[in-house]
Amino acid sequence: MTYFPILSFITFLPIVGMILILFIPKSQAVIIKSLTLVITGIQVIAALFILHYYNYSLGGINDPNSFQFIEKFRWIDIAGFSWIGRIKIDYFLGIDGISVPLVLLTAIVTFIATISSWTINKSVKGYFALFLLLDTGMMGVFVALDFFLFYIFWELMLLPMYFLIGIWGGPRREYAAIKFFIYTLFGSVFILLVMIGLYFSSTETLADGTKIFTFNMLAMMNPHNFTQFGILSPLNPNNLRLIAYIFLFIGFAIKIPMFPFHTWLPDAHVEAPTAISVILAGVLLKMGTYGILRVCFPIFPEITQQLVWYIALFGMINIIYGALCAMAQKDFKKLIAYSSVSHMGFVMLGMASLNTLGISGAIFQMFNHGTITAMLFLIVGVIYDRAHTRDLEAFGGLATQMPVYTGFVTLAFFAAIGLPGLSGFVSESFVFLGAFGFGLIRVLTVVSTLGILLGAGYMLWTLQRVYLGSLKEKWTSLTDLTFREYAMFIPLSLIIIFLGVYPSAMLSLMNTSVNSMVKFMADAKVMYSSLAGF
Amino acid sequence: MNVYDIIFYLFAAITILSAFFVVTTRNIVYSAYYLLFTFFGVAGIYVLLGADFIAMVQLIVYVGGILILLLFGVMLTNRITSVEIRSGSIHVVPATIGVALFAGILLASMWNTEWKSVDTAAPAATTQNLGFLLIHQYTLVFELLGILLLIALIGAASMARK
Amino acid sequence: MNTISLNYLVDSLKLIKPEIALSITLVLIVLVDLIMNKDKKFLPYVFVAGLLVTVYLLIEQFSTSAFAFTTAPNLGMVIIDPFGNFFKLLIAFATIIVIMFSVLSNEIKEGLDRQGEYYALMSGMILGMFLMASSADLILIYVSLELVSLSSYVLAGFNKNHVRNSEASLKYVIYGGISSGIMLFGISILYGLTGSTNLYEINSLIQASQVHGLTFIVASVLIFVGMGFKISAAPFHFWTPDVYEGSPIPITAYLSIASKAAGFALLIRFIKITFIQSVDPNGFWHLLNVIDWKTFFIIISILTMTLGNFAALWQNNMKRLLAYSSIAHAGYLLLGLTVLSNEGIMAIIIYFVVYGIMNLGAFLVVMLIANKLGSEEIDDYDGLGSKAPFLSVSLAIFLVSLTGLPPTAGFIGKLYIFMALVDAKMIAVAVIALLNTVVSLYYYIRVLKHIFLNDPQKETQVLSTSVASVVFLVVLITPVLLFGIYFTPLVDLAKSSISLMGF
Amino acid sequence: MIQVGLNHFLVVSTALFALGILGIVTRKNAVMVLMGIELILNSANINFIAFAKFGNFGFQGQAMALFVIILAAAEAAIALAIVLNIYKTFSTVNVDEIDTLKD
Amino acid sequence: MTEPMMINLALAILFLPLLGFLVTLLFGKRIKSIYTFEIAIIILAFVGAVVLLFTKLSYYQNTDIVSQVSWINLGNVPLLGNTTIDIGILIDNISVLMIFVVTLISMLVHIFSIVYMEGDRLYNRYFAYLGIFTFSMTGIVFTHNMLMMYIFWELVGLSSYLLIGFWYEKKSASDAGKKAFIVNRVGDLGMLSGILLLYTTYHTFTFSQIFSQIAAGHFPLNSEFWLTVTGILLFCGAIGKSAQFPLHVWLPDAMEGPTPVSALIHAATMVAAGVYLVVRIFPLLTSGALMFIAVIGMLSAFIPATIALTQNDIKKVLAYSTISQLGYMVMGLGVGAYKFAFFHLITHAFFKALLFLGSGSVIHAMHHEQDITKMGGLRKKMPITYATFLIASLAISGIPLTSGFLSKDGILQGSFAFGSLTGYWIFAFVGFLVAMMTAFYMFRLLILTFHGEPRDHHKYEHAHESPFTMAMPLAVLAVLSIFIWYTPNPFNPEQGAILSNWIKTPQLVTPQDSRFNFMKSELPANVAVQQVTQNSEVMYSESYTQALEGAHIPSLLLSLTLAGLGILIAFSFYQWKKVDVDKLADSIKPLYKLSYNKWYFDEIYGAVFVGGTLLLSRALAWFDQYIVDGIVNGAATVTRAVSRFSGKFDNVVVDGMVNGTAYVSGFIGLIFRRFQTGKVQTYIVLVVFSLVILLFIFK
Repeated sequence: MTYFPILSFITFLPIVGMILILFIPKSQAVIIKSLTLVITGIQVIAALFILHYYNYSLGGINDPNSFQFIEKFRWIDIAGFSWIGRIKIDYFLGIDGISVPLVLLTAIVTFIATISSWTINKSVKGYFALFLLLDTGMMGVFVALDFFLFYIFWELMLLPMYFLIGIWGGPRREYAAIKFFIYTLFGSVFILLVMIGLYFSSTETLADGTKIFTFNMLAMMNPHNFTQFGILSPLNPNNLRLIAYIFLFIGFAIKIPMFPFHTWLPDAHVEAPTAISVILAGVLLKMGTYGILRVCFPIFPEITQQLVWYIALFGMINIIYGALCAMAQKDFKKLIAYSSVSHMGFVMLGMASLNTLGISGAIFQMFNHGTITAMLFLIVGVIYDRAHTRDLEAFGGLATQMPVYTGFVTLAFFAAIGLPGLSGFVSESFVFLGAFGFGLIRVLTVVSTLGILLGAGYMLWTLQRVYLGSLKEKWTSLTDLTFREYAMFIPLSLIIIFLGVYPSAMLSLMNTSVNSMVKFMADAKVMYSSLAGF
Repeated sequence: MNVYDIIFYLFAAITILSAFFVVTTRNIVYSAYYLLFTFFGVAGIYVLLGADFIAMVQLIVYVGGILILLLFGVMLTNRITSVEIRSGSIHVVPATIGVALFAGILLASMWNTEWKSVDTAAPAATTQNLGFLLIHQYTLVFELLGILLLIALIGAASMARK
Repeated sequence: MNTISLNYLVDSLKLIKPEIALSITLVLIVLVDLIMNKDKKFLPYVFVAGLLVTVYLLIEQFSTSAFAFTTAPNLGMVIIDPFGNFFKLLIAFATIIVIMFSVLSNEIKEGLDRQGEYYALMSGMILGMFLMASSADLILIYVSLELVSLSSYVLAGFNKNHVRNSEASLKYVIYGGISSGIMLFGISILYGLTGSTNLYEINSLIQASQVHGLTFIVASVLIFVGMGFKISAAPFHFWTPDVYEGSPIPITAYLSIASKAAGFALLIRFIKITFIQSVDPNGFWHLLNVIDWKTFFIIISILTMTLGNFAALWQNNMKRLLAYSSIAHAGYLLLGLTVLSNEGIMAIIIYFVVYGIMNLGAFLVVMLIANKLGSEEIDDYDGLGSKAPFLSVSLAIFLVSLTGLPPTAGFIGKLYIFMALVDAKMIAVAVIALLNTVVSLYYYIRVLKHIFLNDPQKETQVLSTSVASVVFLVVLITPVLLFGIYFTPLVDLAKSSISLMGF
Repeated sequence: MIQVGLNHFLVVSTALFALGILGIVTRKNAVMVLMGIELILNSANINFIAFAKFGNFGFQGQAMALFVIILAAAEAAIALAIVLNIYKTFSTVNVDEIDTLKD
Repeated sequence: MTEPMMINLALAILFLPLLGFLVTLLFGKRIKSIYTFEIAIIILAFVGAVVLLFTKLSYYQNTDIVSQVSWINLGNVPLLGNTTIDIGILIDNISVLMIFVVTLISMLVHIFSIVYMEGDRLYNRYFAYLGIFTFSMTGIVFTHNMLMMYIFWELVGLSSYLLIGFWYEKKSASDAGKKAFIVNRVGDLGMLSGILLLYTTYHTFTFSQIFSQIAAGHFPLNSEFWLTVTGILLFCGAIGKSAQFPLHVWLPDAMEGPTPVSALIHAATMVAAGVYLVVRIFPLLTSGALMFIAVIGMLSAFIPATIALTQNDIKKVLAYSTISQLGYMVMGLGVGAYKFAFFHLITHAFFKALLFLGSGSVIHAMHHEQDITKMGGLRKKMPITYATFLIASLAISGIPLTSGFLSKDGILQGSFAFGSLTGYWIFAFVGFLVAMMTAFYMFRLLILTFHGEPRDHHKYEHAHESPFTMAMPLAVLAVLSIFIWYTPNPFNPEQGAILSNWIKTPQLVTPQDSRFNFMKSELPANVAVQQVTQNSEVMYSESYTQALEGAHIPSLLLSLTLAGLGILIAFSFYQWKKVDVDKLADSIKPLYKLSYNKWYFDEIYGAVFVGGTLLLSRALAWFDQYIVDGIVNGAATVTRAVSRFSGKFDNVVVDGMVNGTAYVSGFIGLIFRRFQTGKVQTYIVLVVFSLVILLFIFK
């Protein structure tokens, strides 16, 4: 089957853009910005193409044949004598129902963030070059099916992010940037270790029947592909799968960010420029949960089942803890940052349920959180651009001065607290329905529902402090939204409303995959317990 | 206790005692002279071990070359006008402890080792045999030493010249 | 009475053509220096030409495996094998690059009248390194080590009027003198135990008879001191920061790569040939049960990398920082040896190529910056990102590669090391090493922070970069990025280089 | 007293070795530090020759000693040149005072 | 009219207000008179509702019309097979009656607001909000499943938030909006948990499917206990929305909203949603759940009634009275008087809306004066308002010939019967007590406002009768508060079609042994299952029917007496001034203060829940900033101690090294640095020592 390699296109297009930008003279800021906008715009179109040609009936997960838009060829192929040094790495891209929403999300959020970046005036060239590099890294993570490739993309986005926060950020940007960098690197070295361990434990059968070690994630999901004595092989009675799982999980959890690894997030968010906060919250955090879904769950199904309670527990802690912390914040952006912690807790809770509703809810929540939080950060950005402060206490009554803006704010806030008719509601409900359906974590789920109460608490309180009440004298000069800001808010609002009313549009994308995943996890229980008898 | 033994102890005593003074004497010139005795003692030991050629080389190179070099070093780096050319010591306590421990381990291990010991008379033609080794088995080393000396020459000249 | 066979010499000389070429180069340099009294700018090109010939000869005999200067079947002073040839090639290339460095360096230009000595010493040093990489006899090992050391003592203090240059060379010579003395003492004990100085012979002797444990261990450890000094492995690393900081930058770069490479080649050869019992089909070595080398190297390597990384956190001088970083990298490299397998050797070789390129690159940028700024202090790098964007970005790439982040070659180097470790099931060691990587990120990124994130303290003026240095940098950056995403040639090279003579 | 044998020579060499290290470590004057290095080299030479003699290993040991002596000369030359240079730049040869390069 | 047509009509009624909302909101800025569109829409919706009501009750009296569509398709779910989440609408007698009430009052409020809100800056926005409210409320009414119920439940919460906080510049208004939303969410949490229990058990949200599965003996977590819990949890939603004790605190505050809004949502419709929810889930309520509901209803009837006795704000009095009346309804449901409770819902909607609109009229006339102690004598100035207000007051007091008498008496009768059957007389007792209090405070309000002499002459002078658009709704509602619409016999509601034919107690689906004795079905279980979906009359057991009939006369007499007594006392206190009220208040000061300060609920909640949460959140934020970050960052305190020894450390800390591993790393690095003295001989000592150590390790 030959067709246009759309996944490579969508992934590497930004790199092409980056190279082009490097050749544009520094002074041509507008050209650089427009070029970035065009590139990200094409990405959105490409994502819509993917959506259009996506076959809803194919499941993916562990079945290579039901992935779509597959691009696979040998990337690194080093023959060895004996087995030493033999290494085969595939350039293996493909998407299923779990990645499609995130590809879409990445394209959209990046596009919006580009519009938001229009205000950047300092080293424009560097900013947009790094921005596009970041884009490639994020997109790559969601389409890579080879662990090695996945890891490369995973790490690829660290450095641009560091600079984007560190150079274009707020007053304490250096601290925030390095904190982000060190935390995430700390997480990713564990991922690297487990990746290597898995490589030496799993094999792939070549066309000629020989078995070789593999980085292919799909091959790792089949327990029959494991070697007899690999340290991470379930066949090996002394395997280290539990420890590896925890390592891997921590690696991903730092990105989510999961309590107690979340402390980088408020700093990074607060210091990052608006567009980067949008990307951080909108896409980057999803990489953690995506990683857990794509890697931890199907490769270690039996461990997942053992640890599901803890995952849910941490999900619950995230929800409650994040919400309570958000409530105490005086900095608008920090509040939103903590609300992200809380919302990502829902994703974890949903994943832990291991049933269709929960996992669909989790993925859907990933998408929704991406759009909603992007919007929230843009909202903070708008106010910060005008007032140059984010102190919640400093404002009041902006609704009078900026009615349209306040309208969008209200929409975003209510979406964030899960109001029906807006997308957040469906995903949160699904998470609860799914998690509650799993007896083991039922109590945790009930406690987690407190999160929606607290969420309403801090969001409405913020709404009141900033937008309602009487207008303060010094803010009478603030102006309402500009055309550019409309261009950011309207698409996001439409998505939020559309998915709230017609969630099937997104849910049907992932249904088949989620169901195969649930089925796979359930079957794996039997399969792995039979393996233990080896 | 035969003559051989007595001579050994004599040379050993000269070597070690003078080496001890080299290390401990405060006056630098004195310690250079004690070094002379050490080299001399070592040469004696070489002779006792049947290495007459090496003993000669020791005397010529060490005493005639290196020691003079060192003395020049002492002279050039100190104001000759000052009568007392003294140099202090540092780290005496930790160094002594460390070195003692180290030497203790060395001695203990060496003492307890069953060395290959074959009692044979020293062959007469040491020089010829050495010469053969130098141009046969050790040709490369020999040549290399030539290059090394050249490098040392260049290096020393480069360093020392104005 | 033995008879001298001329064939013995002729056969041997055929095998050491690269070394001969080097010796001729040395002589040529001295001659050219003498003849061209005034204009000495040809000297480096003479040297490079000689090196190119050497490289050609090396490539020609790359896959040859043979003994030279044999006295008995399967014994020999010098071994020509792909492993040694690889390191020689690496050293030769590093030398060529360092010569280019020297041409660009302000520090070296200062001592213009002593250029001849500079290159002569360098060629002596490279000859010593070549022999270090290929000798199988303790005598030759010692002599070649001394050859390298003596040249490098002088080179470290090349700008003799600079306080820190001369201090560096004094420290180096004292430290080096005692290290080689200790090593020599160890060699003498080993000689006493076995009656031979040839590694192969020693190996067969140990295999044949029981050798006394403790003395043997003492001898091995004492010998290791000399090698540990060369590769700056803790706790024999103390000279490294001081000497690296004090020396002219090209020499620092040279010491950190070529000298270290030679040291590693020697160490690996020494360990493998002397102590090997057998190699199993999976490439794991079964060493003679004399000393627990595995534990020994684990301790040394973890100590080395931890110390290097943690001490580097505090450095404000770029050269010193890179010195500590090179200590840390020695630790990573030693990890490959702890595995005691062919795979580990392969990892070391891969790492060395990568490390060589990125470290040279980093030093080159530091040097170019020092040429312009006259400073190596990290604080003076503030705002360099806008003043000298190309240099800054280049340095960023090299430092990221040194950290080991994909998609740079540094990642591939680390990947192979960790793969070797995981394959040998040394997970705990791997974890420690990985955590070390995280620590290392901090100080590398701190440099980038100063360059890009801090605003310049002084007024901004754009620093120009000469075309030569740009070309040169591009030459170094290209493999760093290329090997990061396509490392097949790298691994192929390493694979063809892991075979040591005899095993 | 027992018959003088290999061990006696080894004791001498070890003592010399230890004293050499002691000298290197404790003496302030750089020239004296060099003297310590020479002591170490001498001790190793005694070992070589003694082992060769008692183990009947042939002349390798002596050849080794010969090389070492030559090396010692070269090393001493270079080291002294460096010391002289130090004296020029620092006006002192006390090793413990030469510590501008440090953390 | 065919069934599909009715469904379409229902959909039209549902979505028209949404259209109105969108159009009014989006064009509100541009087109000044866009509000007329919204009004037209609501009139259209009302007409539709009338048609629907008429059709349903005339032609499909015993048929439920259901239409559903799959909203979300979950695909082939493992273990469950193809799964969909359905939403749909259900048209039965209850819903059409309810929709009639909702659209009617909504329409009247729209009309009333035209003048009342005139001149407001956000005039159009106000009508838009009314539109979204009507939409949400209609959704609740029409839903045939729990999910949609929850969705519209929350949307109602949103619209009430928007409407209460409509004058958002006023801090008290936006506070009240926030409070309403959050307090409602507390109840919703319980409801959500109940829904979770239901869905995980039955994998459907649809009422009828849930009921039939329960009837088939399938319970949440396989236990009847959890069925009870489910019922109580779902009821929690009603506690919030219907402002039942202990979540009633938001409703009085919600009076910050414009008065017509209070009439619409805080009297007639939204707060009734809670009762409507209980009506919908009534079949699955076990005796335990019913008992719980009855107790909550009783408390909610009693406590606010006591508070209403002393309030001076005209709207606050009405607010507390609303809670109290809703408590009646809930209690009625709890004691099994299903029909009467729903009936009271309808009648109360009319007269309470009337009261609010009347008070709005008064407030409008008095230039936004709400304190009744400053009014008086308005009877003459505002005759229409007075007359309608009087009718409503009589209705709420349960005086014969009014609708309130019919429905309230029914509830009292039901609780009386309940008492006689189960021995729990407390409900009946409180019911009667509250009836008296109601009469008292309503007439206190009426007298202080309309009778006597004006207390604020300035305002009085300017007072005037309201224009037609305000008076008309009052009149319409007043007319609807007369008995005649409901029953021909002013003393027996059951003779009217509404109770005898339209509202029918549904068949319970709970297992026999978890019902009150009198509710136990005398039909075989399998028959009961079949009857679940049919709209046939079920009257529990024979004994209940008898008890109810027996209770009719006593409760009627008692309630009449008590109501009359209440009115009498009110007149003697305030009209005739026979008793010095202030003195009386003084003599029972603690009680008076308790009542006047609303039993201190706000203060207690403020201190315990709001304060507690804020305290916890601040503590956690502190914890997060200092402890969690601190732990991960390494021992910060250790570092600070170290920094004293090394001045440089501080520099580096300032330099941005306040970082994770860096603390500990830096410390280790510091130790390592100690060795690097720059003195070569020191290095060699160290080498010697390390050699010794190495040799010791490997010997």
